[in-house]
Amino acid sequence: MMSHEAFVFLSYGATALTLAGLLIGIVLDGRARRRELAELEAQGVRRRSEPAGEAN
Amino acid sequence: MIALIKRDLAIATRSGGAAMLGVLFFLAVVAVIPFGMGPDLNLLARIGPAILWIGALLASLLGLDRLFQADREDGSLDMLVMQDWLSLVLTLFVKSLAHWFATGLPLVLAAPLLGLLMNMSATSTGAVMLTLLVGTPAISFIGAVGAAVAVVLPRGGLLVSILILPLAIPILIFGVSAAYAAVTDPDPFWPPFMILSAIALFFAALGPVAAAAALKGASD
Amino acid sequence: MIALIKRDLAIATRSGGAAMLGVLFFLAVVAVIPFGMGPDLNLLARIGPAILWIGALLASLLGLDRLFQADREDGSLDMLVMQDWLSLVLTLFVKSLAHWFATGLPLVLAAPLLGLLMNMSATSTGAVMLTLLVGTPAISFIGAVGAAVAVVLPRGGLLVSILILPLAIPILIFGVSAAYAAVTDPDPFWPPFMILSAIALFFAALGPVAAAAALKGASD
Amino acid sequence: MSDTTISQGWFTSLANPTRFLALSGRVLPYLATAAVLSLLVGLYMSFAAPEDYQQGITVRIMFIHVPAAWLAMMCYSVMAIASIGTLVWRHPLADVAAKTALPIGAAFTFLSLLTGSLWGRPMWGTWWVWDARLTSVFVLFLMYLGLMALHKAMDDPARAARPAAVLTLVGFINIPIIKFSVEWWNTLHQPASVIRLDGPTIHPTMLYPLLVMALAYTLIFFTLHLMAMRNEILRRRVQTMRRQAAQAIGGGR
Amino acid sequence: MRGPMQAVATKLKGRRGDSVLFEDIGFTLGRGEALVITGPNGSGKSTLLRILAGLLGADSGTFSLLGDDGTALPVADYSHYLGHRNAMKRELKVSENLAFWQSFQGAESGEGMPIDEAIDQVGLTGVAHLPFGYLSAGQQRRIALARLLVSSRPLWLLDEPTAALDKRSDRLFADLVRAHLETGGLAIAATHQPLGLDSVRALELSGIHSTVSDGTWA
Amino acid sequence: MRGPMQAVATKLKGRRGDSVLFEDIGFTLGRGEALVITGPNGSGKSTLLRILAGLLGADSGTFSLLGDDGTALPVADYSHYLGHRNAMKRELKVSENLAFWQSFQGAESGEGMPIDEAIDQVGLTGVAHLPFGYLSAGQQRRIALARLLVSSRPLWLLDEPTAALDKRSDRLFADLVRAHLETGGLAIAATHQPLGLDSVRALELSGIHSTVSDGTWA
Ligand code: HEM
Ligand SMILES: Nc1ncnc2c1ncn2[C@@H]1O[C@H](COP(=O)(O)OP(=O)(O)OP(=O)(O)O)[C@@H](O)[C@H]1O
Ligand SMILES: Nc1ncnc2c1ncn2[C@@H]1O[C@H](COP(=O)(O)OP(=O)(O)OP(=O)(O)O)[C@@H](O)[C@H]1O
Ligand SMILES: [Mg+2]
Ligand SMILES: [Mg+2]
Repeated sequence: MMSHEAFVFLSYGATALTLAGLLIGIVLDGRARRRELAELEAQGVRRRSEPAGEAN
Repeated sequence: MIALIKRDLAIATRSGGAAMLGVLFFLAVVAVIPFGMGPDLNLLARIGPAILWIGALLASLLGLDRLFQADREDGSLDMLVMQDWLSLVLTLFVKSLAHWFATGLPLVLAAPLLGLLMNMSATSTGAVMLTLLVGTPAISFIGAVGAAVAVVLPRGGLLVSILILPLAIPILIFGVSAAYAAVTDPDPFWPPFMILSAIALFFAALGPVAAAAALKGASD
Repeated sequence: MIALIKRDLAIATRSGGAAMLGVLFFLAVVAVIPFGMGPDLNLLARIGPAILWIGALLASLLGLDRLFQADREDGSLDMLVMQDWLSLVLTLFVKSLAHWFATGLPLVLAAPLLGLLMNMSATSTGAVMLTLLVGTPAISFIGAVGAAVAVVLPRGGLLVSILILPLAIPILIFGVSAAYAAVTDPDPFWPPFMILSAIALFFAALGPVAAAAALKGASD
Repeated sequence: MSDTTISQGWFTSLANPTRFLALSGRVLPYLATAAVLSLLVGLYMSFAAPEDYQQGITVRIMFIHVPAAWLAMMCYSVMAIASIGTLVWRHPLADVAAKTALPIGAAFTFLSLLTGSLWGRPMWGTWWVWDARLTSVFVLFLMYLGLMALHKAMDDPARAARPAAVLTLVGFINIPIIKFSVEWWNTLHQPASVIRLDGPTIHPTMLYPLLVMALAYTLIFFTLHLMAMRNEILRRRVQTMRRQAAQAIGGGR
Repeated sequence: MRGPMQAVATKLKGRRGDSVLFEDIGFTLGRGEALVITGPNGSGKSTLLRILAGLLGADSGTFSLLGDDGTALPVADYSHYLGHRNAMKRELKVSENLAFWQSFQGAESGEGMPIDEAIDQVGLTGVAHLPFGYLSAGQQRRIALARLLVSSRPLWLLDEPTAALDKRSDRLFADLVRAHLETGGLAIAATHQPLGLDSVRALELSGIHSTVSDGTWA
Repeated sequence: MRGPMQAVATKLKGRRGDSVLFEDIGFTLGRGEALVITGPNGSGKSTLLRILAGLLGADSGTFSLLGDDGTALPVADYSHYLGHRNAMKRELKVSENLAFWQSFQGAESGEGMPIDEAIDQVGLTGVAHLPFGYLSAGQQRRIALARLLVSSRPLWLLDEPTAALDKRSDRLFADLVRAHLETGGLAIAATHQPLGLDSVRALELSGIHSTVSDGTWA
């Protein structure tokens, strides 16, 4: 039988892990998307709807 | 619309054998559960209604993913979706009904036989039949939503069931509790049965509309 | 042949991650049961193995009828059937295997989690896993025969369900009884398990050959 | 006439992903800072709170369990609203919002299940019971996963949007079930003591940390959601550019 | 045939994904007139027809049917759509298939032909009792054409109607369309082959799908 | 291209149900030769092709491929069959579809083209990564033709190969077949439209399916 502290610790730990995982996943995903976009632009593919000169 | 029911039923009987498959699966479920219970007849009789209901719910899932898939593949779905909003809802209502005739109704009719196998009393069996009669159409109606959502997927089968099962839980809860209430004395039969009927009516109204919304959006 | 496995798996995963779908489907089925049976943990532990097996059978049946139907509708089946006899048998073996990978295997792997939810003991869960590992391929293999017959009969799939489900029921029964024998003391585990394995081997040999015969005989 | 065109114009300007990217990029840093700060305060308060005479130290699980449960439900509600946006106004961002909320909602639901189990073990003596509240939350978890599978199954976001929206709305009936399950069926789980018509019945020493944690969770949710929405917009942009590039070369005509 | 005077399309713009296939398509079709849509593969003929039928949303622009008195009529009730696929069940007999569509689509705009007569008209007398799946490709397509006859609707939307037809059936098809136009019907067809109709209007889709409007993902 | 010298059919008789569709069909095709089968709908073109491919049994008669040394080669391994349907999965990418057929059919008779080159050849450069279901009808058919290129087999059996193709693609198809014949391949095609090939042999199925051999019901 675990002590009650262990349960508290486990729940806080698991929460931290899950939320951190979510955050990291989203950040990494964002990086990958930006990289893809940069690659495409490097290849000279341009968004046709892009008004001239607009940057984002 | 009568024509649509006739066509869907003709196809179901001619090619799917959906009715037969459902009943057989139902039978298999009922045959297997007692293994875990051992030969305790009283216990069997007690959990009988629950087993029948679970079996019926799972059996209804069998034909569900094909509800619109076949129509899509041969191009008929275009003609159905082309209709105006109201006719489309009506069409989907009718198609769900045909699905129920082909899969739900046979289960209701097979229930007495299975009740016998489960050592259930006559009242109990009757109650299960009555609740199934009201509850299985609700499954078909809400199932149509899942089928409509999955129509563009090549292998919708499992996904439809996953999407539908959580929604079917209220039907199961009140179906089973009404069936139990009919035999256990202090509990009244009518309140859960009325709720079940209300759910069935609600799903009969909601299902076709939601399915229509899904189909209108997803044609390609 | 590797290409065929890859393709069939790719199609299965494309439509939503077959493995995840299988597990989700199982979770959904298991979640539904307590609503019917009531939350009695002892009772749940006892019917656990049966539920897992029923879920596995259902999951297999849900995808099975499409095994060749999709290939036929887009014309790929012609190319498969055109092969010589031996290659065809091999092809069908591989297709059944791919079907098992996509639907059977995830269930086996998910079994421990579900055992936990159903309050099953570790032995019981292990036994179920083992029997599922042996039994689910058998369902895929014998199911392929049904799917083959269904695809060539222009208007009579009725035969199929009546043919296949009875053949699948022995798998279910021996699987479940072996799983129970592992936990209930007087019953020995091995005899039913050996029978199950024998059935599986037999079906693995018979299934592709019979399916090939059905397909060769009646292409249109 | 002019009135509607103006509001229409404002509405469509928000619908423009480029505009949205710019706007959200400005808001995000503040949001993230607020989230972190409130989380720190909340954590401090929840460990400073006195132990419960009945539950001992395990009562601290409440400060992360209850907000997770609330967020699980709130996230689904956000998705439901976004789905109405998809179905009724065909707002292009609504679909993005609904889709990207899914994994976040699933994570919070998972956390509420997990911390609940971890609390249940010392309190009730079991990890899991099939009681109405627990099961309905489990069903919520399944619906999140099912919707994720649906999105994964349809690679074309334009075609997944409406079906997913319909399903999200139909599944919304589960939320009141979760909320009121403790009152409709008598169960192990305690009934509401914070969000109820006649005001909270919980002691302030525990109420305040709980509320601050709830605020922190909400801010975390919006931060993550905004970030995920930006990612999704970029993902769709990349997909479109790929396809256009292919057609420009490939169609040849 | 009672029914609309005119089919009017204004400034239709269609897209798939994010590429615009055509823009600024407009035409007016009166009684007895036909429009033939041509263009290379992938130029958007099928897409345009599906938009006209209401199966896809147009990006902008409208298509409407106007009755004799100028009121708009629902396209869904007054038009037949024949796509690449035949909308028939392989398991059911030809007559069952046609009977179904007759009663399903036969509501609004007057009587259609009896089923046997329609089968005669497409030159397949005697196949009524065969399952649809037993017919050859061209025969299947001809039965799909017979569906247009068994319930009478003024506007026909046809997507490559003569695919798989032999030469004799091509002529037969031209006769059917001519008869339909003569009774005041309208027809819009996408095709790669000459349909054998004289005096039809033509719409050529060039297949330059490049412009993408703003406010979207790209 | 290594492969057979000759495709020889002798006294083929085909039937569907109880009606005999054709009788006494015989031909010999050498390297670089093509045969075009014509005839009205339902005359048995598809049936004949399916018999040649070994998908249906002939009522009597034989069809065989003879190697350079006169030995019989298995038709299944040395021929490509392209039916009315395209044999592609809508949900897989074009490149995945072709890669599958390349490795599935590529065993016996030598190298095929790389996939990208085959896609180029049918004029669809750049669609490789699109799901097959996204293509228009004609584009789909052209990808189905690309399958014949990615694995090299000497005999092509084509059932209405140009259905849904636009005019430019018709020419493109003719070029493909010509190139195939020039490298020593054989081709048998059923069609309603001129294929744009010169110097091909022709087989006309009359389509009078009336003769019924005795001993059956009709
Ligand atoms: C896996 C197990 C559990 C699940 C899924 C779960 C789920 C939930 C949900 C959905 C809520 C929000 C209810 C609302 O806002 O009305 C909630 C609140 C709460 N839960 Fe749990 N719970 C679990 C286990 C537990 C346990 C074991 C305890 C304590 C012994 C507990 C104590 C509480 C308390 C005190 C609240 C706050 C109620 C309020 O003030 O409104 N939960 N839980
Ligand atoms: N699966 C089948 N079962 C029974 N009869 C069939 C089947 N398929 C075709 N038939 C019959 O065989 C005859 C010849 O069909 P086939 O498909 O060979 O014609 P075809 O020359 O290819 O015609 P098309 O130009 O229309 O493609 C037709 O009369 C048809 O009804
Ligand atoms: N379901 C779909 N999803 C996405 N893109 C599609 C879809 N269907 C077609 N497209 C694309 O839209 C364009 C036009 O297709 P459409 O079917 O309208 O052409 P079409 O003119 O009918 O050609 P065909 O002569 O080959 O039938 C093509 O480039 C195709 O890739
Ligand atoms: Mg087209
Ligand atoms: Mg043919």
